[in-house]
Amino acid sequence: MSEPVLIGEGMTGGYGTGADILHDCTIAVDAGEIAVIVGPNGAGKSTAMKAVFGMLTLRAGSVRLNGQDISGLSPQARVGRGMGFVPQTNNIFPSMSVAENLEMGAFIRRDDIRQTMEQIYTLFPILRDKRHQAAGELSGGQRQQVAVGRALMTKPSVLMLDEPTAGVSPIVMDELFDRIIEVARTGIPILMVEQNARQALAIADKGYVLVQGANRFTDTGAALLANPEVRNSFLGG
Amino acid sequence: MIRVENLHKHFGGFHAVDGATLDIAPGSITGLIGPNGAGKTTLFNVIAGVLKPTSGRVLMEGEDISGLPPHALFHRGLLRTFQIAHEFHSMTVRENLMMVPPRQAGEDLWNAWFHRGRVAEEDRQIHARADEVLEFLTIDHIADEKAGQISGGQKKLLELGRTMMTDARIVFLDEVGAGVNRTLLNTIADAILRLNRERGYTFVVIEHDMDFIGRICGPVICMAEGKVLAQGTLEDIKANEQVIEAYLGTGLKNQTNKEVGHV
Amino acid sequence: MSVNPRNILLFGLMGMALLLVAVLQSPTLALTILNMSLISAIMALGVNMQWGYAGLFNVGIMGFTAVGGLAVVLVAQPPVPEAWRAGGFGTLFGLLIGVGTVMAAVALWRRMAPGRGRALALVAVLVAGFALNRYFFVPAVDAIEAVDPATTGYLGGLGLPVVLAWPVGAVFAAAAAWLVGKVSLGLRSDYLAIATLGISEIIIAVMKNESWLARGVKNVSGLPRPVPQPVDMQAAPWVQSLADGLGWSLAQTASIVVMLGYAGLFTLVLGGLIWLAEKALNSPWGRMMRAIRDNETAARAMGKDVTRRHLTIFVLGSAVCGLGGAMMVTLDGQLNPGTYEPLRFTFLVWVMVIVGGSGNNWGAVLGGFVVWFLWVQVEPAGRFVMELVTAGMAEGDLKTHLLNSAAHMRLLTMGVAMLLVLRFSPRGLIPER
Amino acid sequence: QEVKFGVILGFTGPIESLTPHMADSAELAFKEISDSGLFLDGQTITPVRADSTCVDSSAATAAAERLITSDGIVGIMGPDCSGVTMAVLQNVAMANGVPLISPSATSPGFTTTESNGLFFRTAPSDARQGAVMADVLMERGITSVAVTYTNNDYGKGLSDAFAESYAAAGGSITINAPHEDGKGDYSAEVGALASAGGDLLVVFGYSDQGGAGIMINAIESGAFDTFAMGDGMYSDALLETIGSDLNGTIGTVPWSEGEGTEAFAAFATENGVNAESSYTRESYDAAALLALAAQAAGEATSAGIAANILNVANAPGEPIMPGELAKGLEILAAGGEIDYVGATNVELIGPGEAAGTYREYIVEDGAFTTVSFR
Amino acid sequence: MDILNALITLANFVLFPAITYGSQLALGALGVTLIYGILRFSNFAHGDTMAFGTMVTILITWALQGAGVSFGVLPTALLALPVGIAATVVYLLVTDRVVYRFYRRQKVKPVVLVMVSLGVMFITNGVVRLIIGPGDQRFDDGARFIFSVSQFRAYTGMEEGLALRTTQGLTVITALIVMAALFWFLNRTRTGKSMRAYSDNEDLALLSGINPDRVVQVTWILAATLAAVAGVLYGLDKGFRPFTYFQLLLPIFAAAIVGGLGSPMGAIAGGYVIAFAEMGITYAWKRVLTHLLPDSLAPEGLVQLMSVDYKFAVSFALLVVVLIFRPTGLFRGRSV
Ligand SMILES: Nc1ncnc2c1ncn2[C@@H]1O[C@H](COP(=O)(O)OP(=O)(O)OP(=O)(O)O)[C@@H](O)[C@H]1O
Ligand SMILES: Nc1ncnc2c1ncn2[C@@H]1O[C@H](COP(=O)(O)OP(=O)(O)OP(=O)(O)O)[C@@H](O)[C@H]1O
Ligand SMILES: [Mg+2]
Ligand SMILES: [Mg+2]
Repeated sequence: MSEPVLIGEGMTGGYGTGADILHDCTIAVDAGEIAVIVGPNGAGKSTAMKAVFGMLTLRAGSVRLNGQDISGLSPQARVGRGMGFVPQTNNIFPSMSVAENLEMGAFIRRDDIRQTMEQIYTLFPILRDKRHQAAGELSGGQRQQVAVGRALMTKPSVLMLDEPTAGVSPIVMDELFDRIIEVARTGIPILMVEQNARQALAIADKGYVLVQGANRFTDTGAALLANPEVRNSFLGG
Repeated sequence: MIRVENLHKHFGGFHAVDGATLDIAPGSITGLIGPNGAGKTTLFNVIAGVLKPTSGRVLMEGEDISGLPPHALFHRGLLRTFQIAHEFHSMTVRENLMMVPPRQAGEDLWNAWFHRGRVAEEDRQIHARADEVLEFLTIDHIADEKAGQISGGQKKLLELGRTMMTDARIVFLDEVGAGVNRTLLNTIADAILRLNRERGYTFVVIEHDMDFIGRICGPVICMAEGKVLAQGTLEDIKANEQVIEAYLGTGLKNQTNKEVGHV
Repeated sequence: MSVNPRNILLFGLMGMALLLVAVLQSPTLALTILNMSLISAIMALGVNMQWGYAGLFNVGIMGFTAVGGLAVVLVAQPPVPEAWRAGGFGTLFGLLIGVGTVMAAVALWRRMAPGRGRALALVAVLVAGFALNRYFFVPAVDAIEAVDPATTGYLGGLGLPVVLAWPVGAVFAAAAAWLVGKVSLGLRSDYLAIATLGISEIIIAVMKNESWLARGVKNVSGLPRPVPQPVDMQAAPWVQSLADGLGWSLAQTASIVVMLGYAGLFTLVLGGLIWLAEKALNSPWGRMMRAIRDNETAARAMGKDVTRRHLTIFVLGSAVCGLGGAMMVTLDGQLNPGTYEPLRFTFLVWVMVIVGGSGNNWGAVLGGFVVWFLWVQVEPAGRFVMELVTAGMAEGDLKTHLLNSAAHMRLLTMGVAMLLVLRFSPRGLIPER
Repeated sequence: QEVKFGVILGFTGPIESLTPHMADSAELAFKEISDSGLFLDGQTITPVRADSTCVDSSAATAAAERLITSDGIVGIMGPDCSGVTMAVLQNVAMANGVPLISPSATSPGFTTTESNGLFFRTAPSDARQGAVMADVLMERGITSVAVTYTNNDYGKGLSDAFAESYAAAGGSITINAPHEDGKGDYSAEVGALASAGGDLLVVFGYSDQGGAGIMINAIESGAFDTFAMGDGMYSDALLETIGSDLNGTIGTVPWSEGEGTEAFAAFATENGVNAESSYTRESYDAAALLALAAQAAGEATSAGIAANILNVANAPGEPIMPGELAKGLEILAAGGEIDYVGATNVELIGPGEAAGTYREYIVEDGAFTTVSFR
Repeated sequence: MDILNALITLANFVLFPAITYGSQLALGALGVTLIYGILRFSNFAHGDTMAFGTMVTILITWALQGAGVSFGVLPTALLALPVGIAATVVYLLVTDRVVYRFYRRQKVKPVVLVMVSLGVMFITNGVVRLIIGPGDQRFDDGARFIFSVSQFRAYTGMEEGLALRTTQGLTVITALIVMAALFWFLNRTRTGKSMRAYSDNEDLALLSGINPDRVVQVTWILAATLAAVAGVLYGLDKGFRPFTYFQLLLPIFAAAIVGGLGSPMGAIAGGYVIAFAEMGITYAWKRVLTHLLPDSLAPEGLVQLMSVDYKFAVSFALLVVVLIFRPTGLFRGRSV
């Protein structure tokens, strides 16, 4: 089997000089695939995402993109390689306007961004109304939309989302998932952490259950959904 | 319990809350739903005294409480959590909880200096209570971590934990569920129900997870564009065309809900 | 302080440094440094209360120390009866009118409905009050200042024991802080900073220019002392026999005895303050203050009256600074408004707090010692460095120029020392837990 | 063998631009004495500098303590600013019995300060200069002036003294406004002064501090074109910066009728020391006095120096000019008497007070021209 | 009644000086506000940075003058300015590399950076004095006046005079150009926007592909340019002495804060507010009123709101009042 497009393999590490949070954790996603990470709070899901994005130093393991080892690259170099990331918290530029937030998403792009911007506005109509407002003044769910919009603006070749649907209303969540499926269809690998796990696993090609920094279950989304143990312990029944 | 009368809150020219009128019955668990930007959090902020209303008033048990500062409302038993977690980042998780109980003798300098026995005794009790709460929320293992360094979901739990440290009368929960593991959320739902039943807390809950709303809420209020759009039981609301159009949609979420069903 | 080997080591090292000064330079120098270090530690403690506990960015320390110093003159100097006769009544009356006007204005502002009427009434009250005040105040002040301007020209003090001035200094500073706090505590971070800085400049401007109060820029010197002067000590038989016994010179013995006297007094005060501060910080009160510092909005929502607590801690911290200011003026034996400069009295104290470790009382104390030690000892150190640098150079203009500029090595060395300390412990020498 | 003297001046801080020249002048005197080989049977003098900071009494105290108890100096030339001078005197010098001669503490307050005979100064008290300036103005028929003074004890004391004498003589002061040194912008002060008006502007400040700033600004904005200046303003640098606009300016400066000052200027220039900066003359004299007093005592001890300062400074005896210190040493060694005249016509009235004559000058063709001595 | 003379008096003693001084403060405050806005700390070394830039410019000016180069009616220092700017840029970049970067990586609290900048201030302080000494340096040459009081009087035949110094004119013009350029840069260019993004959320900027090192560099370069320009203009106008530059820090900060920290617009407004407050509130209106009122009503006293003793006190009091009504400054600055 050929190697997945993006893989964080055997990742072990923690914040600064603190204790290890990830223990030999492996996460991978292939072209056109949606991979969803679920798990209890504090399991290390966000940490795993950050590790893949180079925001903490690994004590063991490696991250590879298209077969190339990128473990040593800085986050912005990874952005340069086409990786896009929406962090869980602090994911907007609060004092810049919504439009500027989106522009910043397209910072590394040199082509015309207006069309992408239009697409974002169509996806999240509320953002069009608010485009001149400072993002810090938005409601929780609106901020989340800005955050996802910013990442989409990059036109990434790999998209990583940390709880993109936290706090967004059901209708927007549906749209968002639809859009994510659409993006994945174009061949882009998508790695996503979700607590709205049942909905997320329903669209996932691959699911990871992370517990205490280690892989507990790995399977297709549907299989995990069907697994009663997973459902009871991690998906709320 | 709480009555909101024709409340307006404007930011510049924007009407975030635009003439909302609603009643929260004592002893109820009321769900507050509505699209992003409907004005739910703003409404909470006005009720909790963080923002001053542009016009209109808020009554608590018949008394006008509009414009009272947050700490005064707290002492009347009105508690709230924040949608974007507001932890005390340089304090440990346990300390985050221990600072909550009101009128601690040790918060008076005089006592801290000259009645240390009494203060220590009281602090022991608060410590024990904090540990109970932590255990309940399944975060007792991080009790001594700095709150700034815990995971996003853990912060939300801490946010909820604070309301459990004191005897509240009415608690406003702003999306406690967002980012919280669903299994744990069920436990939280049980806790809310228990607090409601055993201690008579009134709850107002903002949430986008319909399972959660369905599980605990009696009356549900749906806001949109700063106004109350619909009101009733969850079933009524779910059937409301306007609500479906503005908020629920007909997509994946509702399908999976049906597929998976209630537990 | 958690009795932590590292902290004990740090204090031990500091003690060693002072001991080295005593051996290599002179014991009296070591004691001079020690005494000012004790006072610096007190000031740092005061600032630490405001910043470390509550996150209040007070950059008006200078003003509060100066007010504390003013108390020494007003309490301990003998009164000047001629001046009182010349204009004592007019001055007091004028001041009363001033206070009355402000109170009337505030009351008016509160009572009347907003609108043009209120504004007009306010202006009228202020203008009338100002005119009345000038009418009584100016001639009285002129009369006072005319009384032997070279040596007095002011009202003098109450002639009470000087140690009494310390608590009074604290009270003065507390009163000033209360006013300042009422006005400016609504401001955040650097805005509060510049407001306090501005107010402290105003305080200094008043002290410089109102010479009826404490002679203004003409300074008051020869203030009473809590401990006899070394010169007088030299006459005491027991000091003489002590000197004989130790084999030291009489002057040195007397100086050391006197300095130890000050050191004792200061240590007593500092010890008491630390005890209070430690007990406060490690109590639920301290926890509440830290919560307020971390997140005001959440603290409010958790029922804490942030405004009131801020005011309390601001007043307390400033009072401690005022106490330190009064002690310093006592040690100097003079009040000299011209010396109050932000760099020395505000920023240096801040450096002490940050280098020591904000939020930690022992850190602030250690910071006071370390930074004051540096402040005094960088001068010879700077010269030494410069001599070292130029040692290998050929005689010439450059060498002379450098040697002549050696004085400027003082601040340079200070900067380097500060950066080094912060480099190795960015959170301070004894960080908050 | 070497004898150490302290040179404590504010090398950093508000008057840091004056102090290097002052220190140079003092060290010039020390060097002159050392080089003569006549000092106490061939002993040499090592000056030790320390920073008074001008404003930080505690730092100055520590510095003086260090010089006295660690470096072992026997006398201090300095400090400069009155506040630190008082602190050093009362907290360190008196405790150790070390005499100090300040070149620049001109506050009248020092006249009456109890110092156990340890405090001297070579700059006369401001009280007298104020009276002299009032006379000069009245004699020229100038009856209405605006006054600005540097806001410290020197400026305030001088302007108080001047105001008193001037009013007594029938003159009127339109405005008496302080200015702060060390700032760059004096437009506000000049605006107020200009508005108040007056026949001329009296400036009691420092020639390379606010005083100069005020004058330049006043000239350029046309607020005033004639000035009267106190001693702090006398300097060639001012002539150079302001140029011909300074013509017609009158002023007073402590000066001896005789060649003392010129002698110093020549001697200093020859040795590469700036003689024209404020208080350089006083500094030279202070240093010379310390050394001469040691010579007179026959030993380099603090007590000996303190006891002999008045002796060498005042008549009777052979007058000693700048550059003639060797001669003074010789006479003293031989048991003779000297009357040190120095650069400023030194005449000490007692501890704490200097007399001295003032020179009234007027600026003509870009040079200070003597009018009379008072 | 003589409105024209009254106006000219006012212009000569209040308006012209205040506008000049205000421009100088504004340039200084822009540097402070920029560093605050983007690197998020109050840089106490800014005054001494200005001194550094000016010092280099002066040294070059002297060299040019020595070589007989001049710039006609304009001061030679303008020719030397680019070198001064370059040297300041290098100095700040080196400081950043050696000092600030470490603390930035450690993510220390802003107040620690403030203290670090105090350390840098001490060092710069020493370096400048070691090189050029603490004394006064005047380095303006060329024509001193665009028109002087006597020229003005001769030309207009008015009683009151008005002077406009070359340096005043230069200051205002340069300040305008620099401000416009800065605005264009920050609001219109990609780099400018990325700087604002970085200041808003450093981590996220990283995730958007913004190179933080570059942002920091550009910030220091801008700050250095502003500092050198402000310092040289101030020095040309009022003479250079290291200590006065250090003292300038206070009004510069006051300006930046009154305007609202982090807001360039605010820094400019703040500069003028502080300057006009210092000039205006202690101004004695006697002379102006004498022109305006009939002789019988001519004022006896000085008609002064406050005596000049309280010049600084007054401007600070004004500052406090402004902050009470607008807690984050006139232009809604930010706060860390
Ligand atoms: N400080 C502010 N300034 C301007 N507009 C604001 C401000 N705060 C909120 N708003 C606007 O008010 C509206 C209501 O916001 P609010 O936070 O109350 O929404 P919400 O119902 O809680 O939404 P969500 O479900 O996304 O949390 C939003 O459109 C938001 O943009
Ligand atoms: N900045 C940090 N510094 C130190 N420890 C951290 C930091 N952030 C998180 N942690 C710790 O790492 C562990 C894993 O955190 P992480 O954020 O990866 O959890 P998560 O799985 O994303 O949880 P959630 O669903 O609640 O977001 C937690 O126990 C937390 O305490
Ligand atoms: Mg997470
Ligand atoms: Mg909300």
